[in-house]
Amino acid sequence: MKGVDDVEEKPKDIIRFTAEKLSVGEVSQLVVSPVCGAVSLFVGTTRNNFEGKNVISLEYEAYVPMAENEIRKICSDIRQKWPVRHIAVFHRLGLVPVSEASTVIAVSSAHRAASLEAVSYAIDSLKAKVPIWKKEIYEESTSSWKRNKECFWAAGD
Amino acid sequence: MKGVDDVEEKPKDIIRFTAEKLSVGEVSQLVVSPVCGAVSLFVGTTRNNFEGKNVISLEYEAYVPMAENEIRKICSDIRQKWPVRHIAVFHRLGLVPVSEASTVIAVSSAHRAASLEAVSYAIDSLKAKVPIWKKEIYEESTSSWKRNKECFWAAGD
Amino acid sequence: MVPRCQIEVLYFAKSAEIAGVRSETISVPQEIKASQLWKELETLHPGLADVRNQVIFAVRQEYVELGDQQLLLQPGDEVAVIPPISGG
Amino acid sequence: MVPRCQIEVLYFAKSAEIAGVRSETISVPQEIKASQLWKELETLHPGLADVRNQVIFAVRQEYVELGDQQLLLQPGDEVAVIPPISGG
Repeated sequence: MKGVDDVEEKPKDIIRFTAEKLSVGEVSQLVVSPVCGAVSLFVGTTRNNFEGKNVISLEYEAYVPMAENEIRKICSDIRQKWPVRHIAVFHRLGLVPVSEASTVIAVSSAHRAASLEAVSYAIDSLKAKVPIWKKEIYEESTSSWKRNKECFWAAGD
Repeated sequence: MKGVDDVEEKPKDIIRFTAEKLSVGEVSQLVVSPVCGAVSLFVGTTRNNFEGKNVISLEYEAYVPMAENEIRKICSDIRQKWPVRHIAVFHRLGLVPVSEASTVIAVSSAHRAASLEAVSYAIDSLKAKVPIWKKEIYEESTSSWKRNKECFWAAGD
Repeated sequence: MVPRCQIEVLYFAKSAEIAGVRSETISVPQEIKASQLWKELETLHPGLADVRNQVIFAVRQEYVELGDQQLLLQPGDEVAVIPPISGG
Repeated sequence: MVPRCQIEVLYFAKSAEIAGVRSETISVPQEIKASQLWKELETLHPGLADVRNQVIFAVRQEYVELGDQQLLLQPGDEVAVIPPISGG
């Protein structure tokens, strides 16, 4: 952790879909950089309720290769807009129990405004454009495929 | 992690000053709630440079009881402005090596906009109002007390 | 007659439940409007009519609405049926 | 004559380096302007004059600028000298 003589690392976009439990600490650590003073993160977690129904768990699926491409585009948009260093976007697939993370987004930057705004933009864009689907599983043993209000082709329905 | 029959936890403000290394994962975990879908975090880390000088480490001190009070006021302001659940503000004291966290702020909320905006407000306010001081220690064995540009009484100097 | 080719159709989420398959290979004209391609899928899986107004295609991983746009398909191209997304 | 009382003065960061102490107990008038209290501290630690324009007080943990504001001090009150902050 000397920093002083470090070869300056190239900006990295780290995109991962996994059935494993997500670790906020690990994703944060992936974007830390000695030339940065700020890491901003967003963690999406499973809620236990939707419109009064008790949610037992969520199940996620994705069109993985396209989802990775769409996230790569979002990373590229972010780099056009803000001077950020590293970007990590993790999304869990399969069953996600209540209170566990479905997504972790982390961005590092020299100064805080860039990473704070970039993280906000990243989760907004992910919800609007990345082909991932969530099915809520309710206590009453029913289930429902959800849609983000940000989904760009079905928002008005 | 059932969520369904959980007694709904009261909103918590968790404020801590410590000489220990901060864990982003642990602070995140402290604010997770089964009724929330979002956790937003900001991590302040030690940069290895300032105006061309190589920074070896930082040393932090605080007027701890007042700093805790000021953070409590910020938490209260946040709750006036946004519907958030739990708020955690951790700040490390003493020596902080390059790339390690000096502060971790985490906020949970049912929907993401509230916690994203609250975290941004929290770090802005912390930098403007909370009596904490950072001394940068440079490679050349000099050092300098820093001031935040947000510091409300000395911004113009 | 427009020459035909074989493409791979992928179904996700609700569309996969309705179609009863997650992927299938079908033969379609190489030049075809997106809306016409959708009609071919409805012929194979009539239940898809229910979600017509909610879905979009991804052709070679790029979004294409189910409208008048002319698709130029190559053998082996991947076309996905994309119900409203809900990641995050 | 205004009655006097003993208060606890705390110094932080650069002001602690200049004063050479982190806290001290001093005797001051119970009613005193903030600017006058600062002069008392400068008498004790002349080097503090260098940072006069950069500091603020915290009286019983509330910020008070070094101006005309009248302070009403009680024995044992805590007054801190607060250089520009730099947390975060």
